[in-house]
Amino acid sequence: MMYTDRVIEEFTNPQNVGELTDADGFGEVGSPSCGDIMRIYLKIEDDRITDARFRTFGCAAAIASSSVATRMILGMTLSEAWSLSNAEVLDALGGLPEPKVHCSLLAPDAIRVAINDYRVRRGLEPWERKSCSWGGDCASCPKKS
Amino acid sequence: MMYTDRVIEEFTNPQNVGELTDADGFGEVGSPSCGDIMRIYLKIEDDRITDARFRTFGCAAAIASSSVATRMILGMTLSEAWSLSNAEVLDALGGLPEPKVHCSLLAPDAIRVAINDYRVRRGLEPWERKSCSWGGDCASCPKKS
Amino acid sequence: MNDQVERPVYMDHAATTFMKPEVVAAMVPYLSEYFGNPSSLYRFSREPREGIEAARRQVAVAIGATPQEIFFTAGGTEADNWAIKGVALANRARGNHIVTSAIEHHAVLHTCEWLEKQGFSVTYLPVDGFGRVDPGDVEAAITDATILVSVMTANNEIGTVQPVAEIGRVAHDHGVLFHTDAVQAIGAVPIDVDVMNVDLLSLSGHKFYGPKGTGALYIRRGTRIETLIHGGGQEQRRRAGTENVPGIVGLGRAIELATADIAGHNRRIAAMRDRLVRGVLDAIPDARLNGHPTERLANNANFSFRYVEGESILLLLDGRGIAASTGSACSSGSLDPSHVLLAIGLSHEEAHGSLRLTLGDANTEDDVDYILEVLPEVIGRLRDISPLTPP
Amino acid sequence: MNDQVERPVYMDHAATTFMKPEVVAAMVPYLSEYFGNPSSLYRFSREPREGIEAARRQVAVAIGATPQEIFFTAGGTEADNWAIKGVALANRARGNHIVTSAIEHHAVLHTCEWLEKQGFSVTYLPVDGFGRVDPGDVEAAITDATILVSVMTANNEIGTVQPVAEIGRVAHDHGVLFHTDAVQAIGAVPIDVDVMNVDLLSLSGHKFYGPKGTGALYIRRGTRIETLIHGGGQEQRRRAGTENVPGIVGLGRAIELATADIAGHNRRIAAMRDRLVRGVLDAIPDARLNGHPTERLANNANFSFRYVEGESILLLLDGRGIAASTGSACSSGSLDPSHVLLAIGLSHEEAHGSLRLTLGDANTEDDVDYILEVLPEVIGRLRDISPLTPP
Ligand SMILES: Cc1ncc(COP(=O)(O)O)c(C=O)c1O
Ligand SMILES: Cc1ncc(COP(=O)(O)O)c(C=O)c1O
Ligand code: FES
Ligand code: FES
Repeated sequence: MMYTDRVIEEFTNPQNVGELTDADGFGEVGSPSCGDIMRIYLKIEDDRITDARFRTFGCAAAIASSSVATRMILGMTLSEAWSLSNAEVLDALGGLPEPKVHCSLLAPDAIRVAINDYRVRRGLEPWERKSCSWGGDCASCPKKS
Repeated sequence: MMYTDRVIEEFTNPQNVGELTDADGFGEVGSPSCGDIMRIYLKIEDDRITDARFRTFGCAAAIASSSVATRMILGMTLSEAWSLSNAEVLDALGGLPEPKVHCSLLAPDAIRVAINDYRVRRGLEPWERKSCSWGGDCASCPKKS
Repeated sequence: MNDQVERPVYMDHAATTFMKPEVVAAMVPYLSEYFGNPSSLYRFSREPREGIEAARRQVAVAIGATPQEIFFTAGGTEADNWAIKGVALANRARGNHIVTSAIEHHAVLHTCEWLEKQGFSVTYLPVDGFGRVDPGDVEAAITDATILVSVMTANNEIGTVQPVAEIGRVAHDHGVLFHTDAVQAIGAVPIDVDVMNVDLLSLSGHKFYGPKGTGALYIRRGTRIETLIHGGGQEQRRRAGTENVPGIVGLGRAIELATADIAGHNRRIAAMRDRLVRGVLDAIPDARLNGHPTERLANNANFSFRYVEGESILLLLDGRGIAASTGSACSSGSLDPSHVLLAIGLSHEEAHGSLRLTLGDANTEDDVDYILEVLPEVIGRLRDISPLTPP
Repeated sequence: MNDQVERPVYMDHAATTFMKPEVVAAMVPYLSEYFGNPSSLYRFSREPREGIEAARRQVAVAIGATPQEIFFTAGGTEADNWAIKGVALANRARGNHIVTSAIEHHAVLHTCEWLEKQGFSVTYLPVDGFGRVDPGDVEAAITDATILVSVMTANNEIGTVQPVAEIGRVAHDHGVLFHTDAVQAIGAVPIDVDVMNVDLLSLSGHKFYGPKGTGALYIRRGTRIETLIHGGGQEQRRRAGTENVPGIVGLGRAIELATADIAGHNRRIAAMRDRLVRGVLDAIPDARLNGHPTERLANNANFSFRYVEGESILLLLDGRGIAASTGSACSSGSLDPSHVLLAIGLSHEEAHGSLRLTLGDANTEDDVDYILEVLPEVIGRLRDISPLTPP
């Protein structure tokens, strides 16, 4: 099991670490499979993400994907950010070793939780989450295996 | 499994190979366990062995013990030669590897057959053989294992 | 973190060791001129055969056995598999129960699990908070059906040394065979199979500055055990396969060197380890030392740092040239952290944040200084990223 | 025999080979600087891991497989044990019958015998006078309960090459897995696991100028097989134990070299071998060549000399510097001569008087000359001692 140089680089110099005290959306997800936790803070203006910060407890893959995902959603509309996929995060990292793929699910998941938090705060219906927060319902969920 | 230098020396330069056309006693034994065969020819004067020759089909241990045994019995009385033991042959060779010990039984065995051949030719009772010719009756017989 | 010039510091000797130059030197002739098959009759076989038999004597001397009781294997794992499966299958008629501990190496645990599928029943004894097996628990676990007790001499993760002699006595009192995985103990704990009441003992060359892919199983004369690897007549017809001659020769030389002065070696290593432990616990808050305070391998330091995860620690240390290990699940891609750390009562989070530093013969006080400089920074950085760190 | 100065001639390459200098050179860095445990995360692990993966690709290329289908073992014996026990135990629910041949290596035969004790049933197919298995016999032996066919690619004693592709096709026609022991075939017979319809293939490093104690098992993707050595997660979690990194690297380089020009190698070796065979049969009466006249390994010459016994031949040859092998029981201390020679119909006496000469890369025409000079003398001397020699 070995990380690409891009993962190591992203992990060693993660971007957007921290909190936003005046966040418009906040999300926290945890991986029941390994105990990792990610918190994300979003600043949203005119339906666009203008700032994002995270804190992650987890392995290099979890930290690197948190960092890369928060960078990717900057400037995106909420619906664009909502549909950020695991595959795109993986791509941006140049791939992850097979047993680490599930770690990269943490970030898109947390982003969706934060977007719905924003929507609920605004009195909007939360969007329906297709992928689960490790509830064990997805085909690829590591909780099952 | 390795031979001592004495075995190799004795095997490489065996003494008393051949036949005696005017033998007074002749013995042939075969090892049913591995197909080895030894023939021995004795010249006997005044109850003493004055000459001995052998031919052996078999491994280095069989040939070396044939050679050393024929040398040992030269000058012995028949009853001395009769009681030549496997242990004495082994001693003279400086020992044999465990799986080769049975090979050294061939020579004392053949000597006893030849002595009895001599006795019978003289009209004497054959002496009773204590050790078998690989009949499978002895405690240490390899045929059993 | 400032971009200091890296200093390579290897502190993962429990994972594997480099080979000592004397060991490599002993092996070299067997890589070229002494290439013969040791089982043949001709002179090309003589040196290989003699090399193997000399190594067998070296191993025997090191553990207080006779050479005829030493059987070479391809490593500690094969030795563990052979000991446990071999005894289980050979003694099936007498019983189907095995007693082991919850903190054994996977080579023992997964072998036991396999035997469970074959109809054996296994008791995995708990350990106390320091990782010790209680001989009284062993005694309580033994039933009429028990055929084997297997408890390691020293643990590979937390370094805890077990009361092996007492456990062996308990086993023998009940007429049960006793196996110990001494893979981590060779060179660190004086071994005498008689004093320790051991019937079978596993060891592995690459844990004491010998070659990888070499090991041995000690089998007390008269022990009923089946063959694991069937084929040719090597190793007294009990372990088939053309012998790894250079490897065996290297293992022999390595065990001789490793056991020449265990006390002196331990003194030197433990002094460095103790300074490391004190330094780390002084510099880093919310940190603990895992394992036994005194009954532990001289070279082992195992910490838990709260709020951070072990694989991240390893990678940041690696970025600074330091090689270490962790019991975090994240490092193995499995879902659970180290079974050893959980067995001594750590929470998942504490187990995730564990770091093992195991010293070796080439480490120096400068290495300790360097780690004491780098580690607090690394933990600090990860705690900055972590959502769990208290403000 | 006159006391000529001895000339060392090694002609027992089927027993083991020397290591090529390129192989040793490839291994050397892994004996010292690249010592890290390949399973760890830090940079000390990078070269070891990459060394192993490069070797895996080299093996895969050599036999027409993918790297993910190659699993390193501690030798040909372990590979045979794993293939046969692993398939048997994993497919027990589907059947308990195995088909193999009477001339397999003991690593296969003794493994099958062990499985018989565990309730499996094994058919040992006979061979013809040249040592060939008839694919029709394989077909006839397959029943509804058959789960595995195991027939070697080429025999180690008489060199006979089997119709492996047809046997594999027969097995597959009946939905049965096919294993082949290719230990003697690597570098001598072009191998393609797809063309040969092979699901599992064993090989061993020290038979093709690589290191002893190394081997590999090819397992076709999707093959149901149990693990033999349980423990850590190495080799895709299917073969536990810290990897023998230098050995694996050496095996990779060796198989690359050995398969670079099989045809050219065979041409050169067979020319010497053929001159040796002709010379021996011309010079020595009552001698025969065992094995197949054409379908045989290029380096193999196996003779029977009547009236004499093989171990004595070996020792006299050894006295003159020549290393060879025999199928005589006397050489192994067992009671029966080679099961292979008996299976091709030799009498006990003929089998006892057998001599195997197997050529290798360092042999020269001078070596052949020297053997042609010495061997007739040796046989003559022993025939002088033998009571069976006709006057
Ligand atoms: C045909 C065959 N199979 C298996 C083996 C066993 O290989 P290893 O000695 O590497 O265990 C050998 C050689 O000893 C062999 O010739
Ligand atoms: C306690 C213990 N047992 C067994 C093993 C397995 O040894 P090897 O890697 O030589 O197969 C190890 C190390 O990996 C170990 O630390
Ligand atoms: S997120 Fe759990 S292993 Fe990385
Ligand atoms: S007499 Fe048969 S093995 Fe020697």
